[in-house]
Amino acid sequence: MTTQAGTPPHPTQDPIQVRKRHEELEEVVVRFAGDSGDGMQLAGMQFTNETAVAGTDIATLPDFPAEIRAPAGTLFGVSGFQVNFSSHDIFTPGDNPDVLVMMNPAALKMNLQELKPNGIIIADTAEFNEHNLKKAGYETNPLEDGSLTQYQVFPLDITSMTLRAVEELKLSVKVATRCKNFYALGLTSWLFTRPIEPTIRWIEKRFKKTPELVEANVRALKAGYHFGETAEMFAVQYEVKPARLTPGKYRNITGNTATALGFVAAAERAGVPLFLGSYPITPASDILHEMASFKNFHVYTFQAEDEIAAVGSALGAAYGGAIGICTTSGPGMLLKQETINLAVMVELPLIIANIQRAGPSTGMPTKTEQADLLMALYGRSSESPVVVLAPATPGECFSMAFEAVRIATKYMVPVIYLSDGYLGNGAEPWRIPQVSELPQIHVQFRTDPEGFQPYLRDPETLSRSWVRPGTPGLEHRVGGLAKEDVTGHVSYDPLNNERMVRLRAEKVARVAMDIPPTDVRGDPAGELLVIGWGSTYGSIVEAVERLRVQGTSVSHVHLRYLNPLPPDLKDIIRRFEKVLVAELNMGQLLKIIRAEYLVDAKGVNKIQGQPFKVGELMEKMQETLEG
Amino acid sequence: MTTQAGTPPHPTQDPIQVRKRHEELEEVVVRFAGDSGDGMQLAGMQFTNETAVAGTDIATLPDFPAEIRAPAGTLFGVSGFQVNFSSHDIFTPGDNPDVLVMMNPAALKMNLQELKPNGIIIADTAEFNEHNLKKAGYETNPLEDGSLTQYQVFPLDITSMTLRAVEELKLSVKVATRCKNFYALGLTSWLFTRPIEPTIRWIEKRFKKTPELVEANVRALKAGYHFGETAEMFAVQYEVKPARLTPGKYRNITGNTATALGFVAAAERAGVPLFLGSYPITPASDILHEMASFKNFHVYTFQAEDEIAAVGSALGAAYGGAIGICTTSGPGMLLKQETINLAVMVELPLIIANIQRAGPSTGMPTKTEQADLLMALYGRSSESPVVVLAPATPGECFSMAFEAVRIATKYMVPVIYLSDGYLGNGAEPWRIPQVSELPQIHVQFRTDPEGFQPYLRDPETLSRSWVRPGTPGLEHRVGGLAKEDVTGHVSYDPLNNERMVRLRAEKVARVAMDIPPTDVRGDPAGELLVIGWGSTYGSIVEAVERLRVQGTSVSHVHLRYLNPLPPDLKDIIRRFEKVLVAELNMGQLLKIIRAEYLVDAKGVNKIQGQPFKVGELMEKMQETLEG
Amino acid sequence: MSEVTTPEAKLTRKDFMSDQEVRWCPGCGDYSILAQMQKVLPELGIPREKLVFISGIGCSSRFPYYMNTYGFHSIHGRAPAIATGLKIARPDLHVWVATGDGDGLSIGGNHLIHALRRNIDINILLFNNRIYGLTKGQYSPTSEIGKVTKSTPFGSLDYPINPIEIALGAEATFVARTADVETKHLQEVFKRAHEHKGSAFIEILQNCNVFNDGAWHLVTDRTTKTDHQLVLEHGKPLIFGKQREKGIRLKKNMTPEIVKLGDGVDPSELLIHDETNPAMAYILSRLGPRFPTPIGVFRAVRRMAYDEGVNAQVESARKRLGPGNLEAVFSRGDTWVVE
Amino acid sequence: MSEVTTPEAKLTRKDFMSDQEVRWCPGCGDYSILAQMQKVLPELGIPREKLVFISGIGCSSRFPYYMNTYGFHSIHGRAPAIATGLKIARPDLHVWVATGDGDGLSIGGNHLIHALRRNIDINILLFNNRIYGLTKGQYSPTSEIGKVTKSTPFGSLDYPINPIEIALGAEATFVARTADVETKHLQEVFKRAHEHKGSAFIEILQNCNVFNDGAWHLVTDRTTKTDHQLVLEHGKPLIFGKQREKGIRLKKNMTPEIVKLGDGVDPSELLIHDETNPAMAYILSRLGPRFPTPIGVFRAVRRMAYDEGVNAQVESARKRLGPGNLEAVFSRGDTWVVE
Ligand SMILES: Cc1ncc(C[n+]2csc(CCOP(=O)(O)OP(=O)(O)O)c2C)c(N)n1
Ligand SMILES: Cc1ncc(C[n+]2csc(CCOP(=O)(O)OP(=O)(O)O)c2C)c(N)n1
Ligand code: SF4
Ligand code: SF4
Ligand SMILES: [Mg+2]
Ligand SMILES: [Mg+2]
Repeated sequence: MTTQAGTPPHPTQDPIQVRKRHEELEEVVVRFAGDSGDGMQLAGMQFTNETAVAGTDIATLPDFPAEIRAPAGTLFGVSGFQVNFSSHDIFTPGDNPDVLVMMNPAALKMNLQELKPNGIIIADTAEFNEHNLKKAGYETNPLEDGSLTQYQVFPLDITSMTLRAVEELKLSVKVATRCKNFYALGLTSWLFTRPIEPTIRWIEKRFKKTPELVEANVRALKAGYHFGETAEMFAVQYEVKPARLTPGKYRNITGNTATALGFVAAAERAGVPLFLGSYPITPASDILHEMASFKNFHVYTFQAEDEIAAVGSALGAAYGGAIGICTTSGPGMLLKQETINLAVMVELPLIIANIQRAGPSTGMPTKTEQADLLMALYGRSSESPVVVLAPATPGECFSMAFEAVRIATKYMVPVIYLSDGYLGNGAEPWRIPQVSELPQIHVQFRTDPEGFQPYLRDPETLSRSWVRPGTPGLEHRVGGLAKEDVTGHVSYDPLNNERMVRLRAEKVARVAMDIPPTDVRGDPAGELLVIGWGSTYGSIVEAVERLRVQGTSVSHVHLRYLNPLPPDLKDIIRRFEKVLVAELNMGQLLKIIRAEYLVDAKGVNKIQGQPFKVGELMEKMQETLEG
Repeated sequence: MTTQAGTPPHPTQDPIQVRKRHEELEEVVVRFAGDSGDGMQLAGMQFTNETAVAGTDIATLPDFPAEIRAPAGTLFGVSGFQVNFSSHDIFTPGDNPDVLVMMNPAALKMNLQELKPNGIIIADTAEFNEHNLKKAGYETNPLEDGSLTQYQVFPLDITSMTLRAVEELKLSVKVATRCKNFYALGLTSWLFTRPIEPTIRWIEKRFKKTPELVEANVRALKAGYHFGETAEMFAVQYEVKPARLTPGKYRNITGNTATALGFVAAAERAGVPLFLGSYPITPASDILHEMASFKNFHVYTFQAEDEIAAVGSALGAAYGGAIGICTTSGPGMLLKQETINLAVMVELPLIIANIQRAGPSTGMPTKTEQADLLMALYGRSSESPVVVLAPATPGECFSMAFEAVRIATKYMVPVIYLSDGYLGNGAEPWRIPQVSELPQIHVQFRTDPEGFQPYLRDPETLSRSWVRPGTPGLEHRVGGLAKEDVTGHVSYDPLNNERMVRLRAEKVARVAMDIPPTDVRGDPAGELLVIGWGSTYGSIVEAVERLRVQGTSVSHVHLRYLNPLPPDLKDIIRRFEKVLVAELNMGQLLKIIRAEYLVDAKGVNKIQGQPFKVGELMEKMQETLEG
Repeated sequence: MSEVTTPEAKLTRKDFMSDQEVRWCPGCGDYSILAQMQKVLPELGIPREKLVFISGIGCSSRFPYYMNTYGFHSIHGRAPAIATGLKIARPDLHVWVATGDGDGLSIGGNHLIHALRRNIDINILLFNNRIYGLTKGQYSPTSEIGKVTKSTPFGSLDYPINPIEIALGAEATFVARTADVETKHLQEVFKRAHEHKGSAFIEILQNCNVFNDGAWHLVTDRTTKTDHQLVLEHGKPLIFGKQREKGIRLKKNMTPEIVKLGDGVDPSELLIHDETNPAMAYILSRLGPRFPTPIGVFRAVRRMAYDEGVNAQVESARKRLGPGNLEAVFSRGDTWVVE
Repeated sequence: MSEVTTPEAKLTRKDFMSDQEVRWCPGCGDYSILAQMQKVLPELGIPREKLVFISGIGCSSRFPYYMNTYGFHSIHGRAPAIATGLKIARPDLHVWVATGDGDGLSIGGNHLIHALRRNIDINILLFNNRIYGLTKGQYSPTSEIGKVTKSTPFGSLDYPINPIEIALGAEATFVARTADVETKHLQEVFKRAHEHKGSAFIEILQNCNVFNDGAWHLVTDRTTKTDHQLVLEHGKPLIFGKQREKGIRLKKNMTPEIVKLGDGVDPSELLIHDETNPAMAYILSRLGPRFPTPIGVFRAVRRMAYDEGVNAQVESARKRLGPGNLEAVFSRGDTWVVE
């Protein structure tokens, strides 16, 4: 925790002091953890919201088990949420927390090793009983056995204090106890002088059907807040000043929400209805949930019987003149490939958002990974080129989702959009754009029968025209059999087949002429170039910047366009002595870079269901420079 | 047509000559073509059989439309079958036919341009009527308008002659006419002195339920044969002497049959039941048909409701201790990937045979292609390594299918076997192995509970042990969630996940230590190395040999093991100045070779649903050498 | 390309024939089905451009290529899913699905039952030839037990699916059966399906003369059909036979029996067909081999069609919340301003 | 690892509990289902190693992890296919499938109906909580119309699938329904399923107290069930109600009605349940909201099981053709010898 003016963070234990000392910090990392039933995700999200509203920059890392509510007190049942907030811009949730808010021993066990030296531990003593300690594998109570001396420990009976706070409401103990996450949130909010009003508003909205729950949770929240204020135990109150962000109206947004908004915005700017065909799957489901609430836009959401029907329905809607989208994750993505292949053949726009998760097979559904890149590129039978895009931050999910729709409709081609669990669930402040700022998407449905041929192509984009059934005089048939050039009739002519295969490839290749120049963070040339894509952006940026501060010659290119690759990438790569590709897989982009540019690029890889830590990356970069 | 002793092949038109002149040829390419209802595939296969039995080497290329029986006389309805037979070994069906047996104008239209100068045309004049000529797009009758003077044309009213031959049997004209393919076959058999007995035997077996059809077809066959003998029109009878093949008992075999036999043989040698779960799809269905007749072996064949159920049932059987196999083609392969991913995770043996066809999407179902390689390697979500094998010739399908089973069971890993339509339907003489020649496959089911752990690994192969449910004391659970090392319990531990991902990769990598050294056809070093895989073998061999005869420095490596790649390949590649990768796709192996060895390899590619012609390859090789 | 057509211009059968040569085998039952469709459509008075035919893969699924309307030859088994997406997004179109016993009941069975239970307003034509035609003759989910085919040289063991019964099990709102050679009946059923709002499921008994010739011979042949075909008509008693001398009656335990009219049996005792009675439809769907095969409409009831519901929901949302406002959704939840 | 068990050794419930901690939410209905299974199995006298539980994906599909038998947690919707392959290759095993309303009826619907129509000898437990639990609460194919869930904020529009009805439509040979809290009944039904040769389909009404609490409240709650639960017993009249004062009778047109016993109505007029009568099962499967919900065995008939057929075919082939001989098949067709 980087305190200003070097004053030590220890609360001075002088009892007679009443007014709390104030300390200003630049950046703080708080991690909430408890049982999956303890509402830690909620506490974390609300805290994030409070501090975002207070104007700091933020980055978050939710981390929860695949089970809905694993048995209380177990290690595998621990659910955590990490927030990094700061008065300067930050790019990652932080490698190590400054503060742990721990609702039980299992949580402490799972998280302690990551806490910074001298970090703060707030723990609910009520849960540190024999039973739970044993479940967590503690011989003795760490809060009492002196094993935590190098930290600042605040042992509090949060449970009882919560019960007392809601006593008058005469709720069942079960229900009353459920409020303790808000008590903990209130206390943490006070400790870092975050406003609790946003949370109060949220509670009122969330529980409006059950006023007693509104009352109870608000009371718990306030009680926690006031406890901090009054309890002598806390001598210092910390503060993190707002970050200097570009002026504008902001909100706190997750990647999944941003993706949903990006799609809807694109459809609106194209003036075309949107159809989302989806089948629930972690961590993509939230996009479906979000979009399902946009019924008053011209948005259809369809929960299909499976992923094949989901993408099929989206293709059917696209054939009908809507923007066909489907959202899924790895195991569901596999099932869509045959239909994507058909979309490639009939040349209709189709957007497939794959929110990647850790695999293979069911793997670790709630954990993040970037290992579906090669599948996106090559996972279909025969030669089936599609465009592949990947956003780099939660906020950027908005613009890349928008871009996916632009490209799909302009080139009449499927676009695969690769986000991941870390982006999808992670949050950051997002500058809300003016609708007028958003580009128009020009969709022209053909209506003129004069000289119409289903596979006549636009000379520039090579895309065929989009025809809505219902248009008189343009009746025609499409399908998955090999097509004759121009007419689209079924054809088994050998040379025609080769021509069509190459035309489809060329069409995708031409998208490269339609994308922004690649920007190099750092010097345009030098010793080491680090190439990344997708959610690793934050960690790479931070690692590279820290090394550059130390005078290391390292630059960073982050790819948003994975197929086709940016035309300027080749020259950029040539300007560096060494190339390192950082990905959360075994080296998938690495294979492509090596094959494409014949450069002896190396990979830094992690397949743990967790994002890169800045430290890990810095190490590997230094190694590469030395080695 | 290479005649011996330079005697011109022209039949001398001297009318009084009765005894026919005999000419010996080294190699002949005959192509039969007609309506998809004319039975040309049958005529071709029977002719192949006759000449194979006569001891020549053979190579065939069936080429038929996706429609069952497209309307008579149409160009798209033409079905053809090409046979190359020779007294020396041959590797391809031949670029250009010496003889065309044409049952209608459309057939002639589609095939004429490929006929060798001065080649023979046998045509059924009965079908060359206005109607059919028009359908084929002929203004005038090519048999009469003098447009074929540079060929030897034999216009015969095959239809009427057939009808006359079966007259006495009083069959309906429809049925009687159906016999004309056997008339044409008989004539062709005489022309090249092929024995018709094998065909007579075949007819007797095939139609045993309808004696009148046996009688009719045999009569037609003999009539055609005797016509050749007696008609003055044919002055010359050609002969192709037996080829000098390695001694042994031979049969003529297609790739699909060889694949089926390879699987069954492997199961027998492993002493384990075989389970084939399949869903019909062109061009893979014949393997299912073949295997379905092996019920008296311990072979189960199950036609499932779809490809997902097919591979699921195969995995279920493998879990039960059988050799689980499924057979499919591109569009069906897509649907199996999720289950293959599960097999990777639970580490069970599973063999997936993909008989590739031209795509994408439904594409050209009856045409060949090699474009599913990258899908086999990377078509699954996350990191999912499997072994990938590819046979090079129809006969080799036997040994590679056998090898697939050996590897899958030894390493407890899914093996993808990539054949294609050309291999599957193409035929060649096959030396029938002694069962004793076939290696044993050692399958050891674990039965000892002592110290059992589901994911304990063999130190050498890294494979876990195969346990049959029903084994007392070894009860355990497997599944698709991330597994803890050794115990196989569900685990979301980050480091454990990375360890397991790397273990699965390492296991597949170790197969490289267990495969034969790569043999280089031609000099071990030189100017140009041509790398191929799968069905392109024949064309590459022939092209390379012809160039080498001309003194060109070119060698050939053909890969049967595509994952892992042979360890010695790297050095081989280094020994050549240039590398050319020949594939029937847009450059899939090429990508891998470039990424793996950072060599600026170039590709020779064809995506026409047709195999390479030797000429095409030679051209491209010369270009590469010059360029 | 075809020239513009307007609802006014009375269309003819020719207007619905595409420029593509039909590629079915000579003698295939599909020809008649195609012909009847092309004859019926002009009578429906819908402009050609409002019609879409969507199919899967199979001989039967080539259907759309031969219709001069909008058409989509898609993926094996997936036509109902594609049609569902299209119909939701484009309720103004008339969407027909052409599928086969393999396409629709084997790989596509799940999409079929989900389309039916949702009651999306599409018409599904299932060409049932009890065989896989396009892949050259393997048995299908409707093939009889013991069938010897390429993939079952020793005879198949799979108990067949009864298309009508499975459709009823999915609570389809319109379920009918007809046959390729029953040209008038085909046309009638097509009309009924068109008029039905919601999913219409039609099993069409179709002959594959190449790989399964005569599969429906008894039911459709002029010489045998009088005894083996039972024509269902709403409100009419179940009577069949050369002299319409036989009828179907229900025993006490709801099991049907064949009775001879005349000798003591009065027509009033016979089952009266009722398209709205679920038990009736179910019993008729499984009469079994000793009984004649029913053709006609088994069941026809009205229930909200899925596309109606979806679009009503969109409308009401618009009414209640007003048309979507991007600024508003962008700013959902808490926002703050940075100067 | 568990030590060896032999058929002789009488097993206890504990023997069937695996070493894995159960990870369902506190209060989940799945706990009771698991417990009843662990209680019943010892009574069946089959050695533990002969049992295999195969599941798809979902909360319910975690079932195998907690059974100390062989177990396979497979792929969403595909358990029936995997179980089919296993049972064909290993007829000696007792194969149970655990699936959910989403796993078994949404993505897995097709495999389910094909397993049932083939009558493969497996027992399928469908945990019906009318919701997607594991993915945190979207509506499922059995959710009631209008249901507000995460994915349907304005209410769902999909007409629900009736699991019993679809199973009957597929002509399943054993079809039953029971409920998580009916512990004795659960055990009975499990026993019946085990004894049945062929596919046994069991819908288990299960409460998801986190995402769909009380979905089956009326049918299972002590205070309401007497009026809302109808227990089916073969050969017994359909009677329910607090004082068993109500019964179900069939009107002339085969539509059921509720009658009060006593006042003029004699028990003999009531429907007598018959597990072998298809129409009976079908009518009971769609009694509808105004009627009590039946639990028990709707249908139980004997038909050749698929695995029986397959293995019989293999046996007879061996008898007829003798055990497979590789040389012979290698040499099929014409051969020739090269010296
Ligand atoms: C995914 C996939 N699997 C398999 C096939 C091969 N295939 C094409 S049509 C067909 C079955 C056709 O049978 P049916 O639906 O009855 O149509 P029919 O030809 O009899 O009219 C099959 C298995 C395919 N095209 N795609
Ligand atoms: C191919 C695939 N698609 C989607 C998912 C996500 N998923 C897991 S379980 C489930 C539904 C579970 O519902 P149900 O079968 O009713 O089981 P429950 O959790 O309610 O017991 C879904 C959609 C998946 N794991 N795999
Ligand atoms: S194979 Fe059968 S179904 Fe297909 S076109 Fe020919 S006759 Fe018709
Ligand atoms: S989410 Fe529902 S079904 Fe799943 S474990 Fe929890 S209570 Fe049971
Ligand atoms: Mg069919
Ligand atoms: Mg459920």
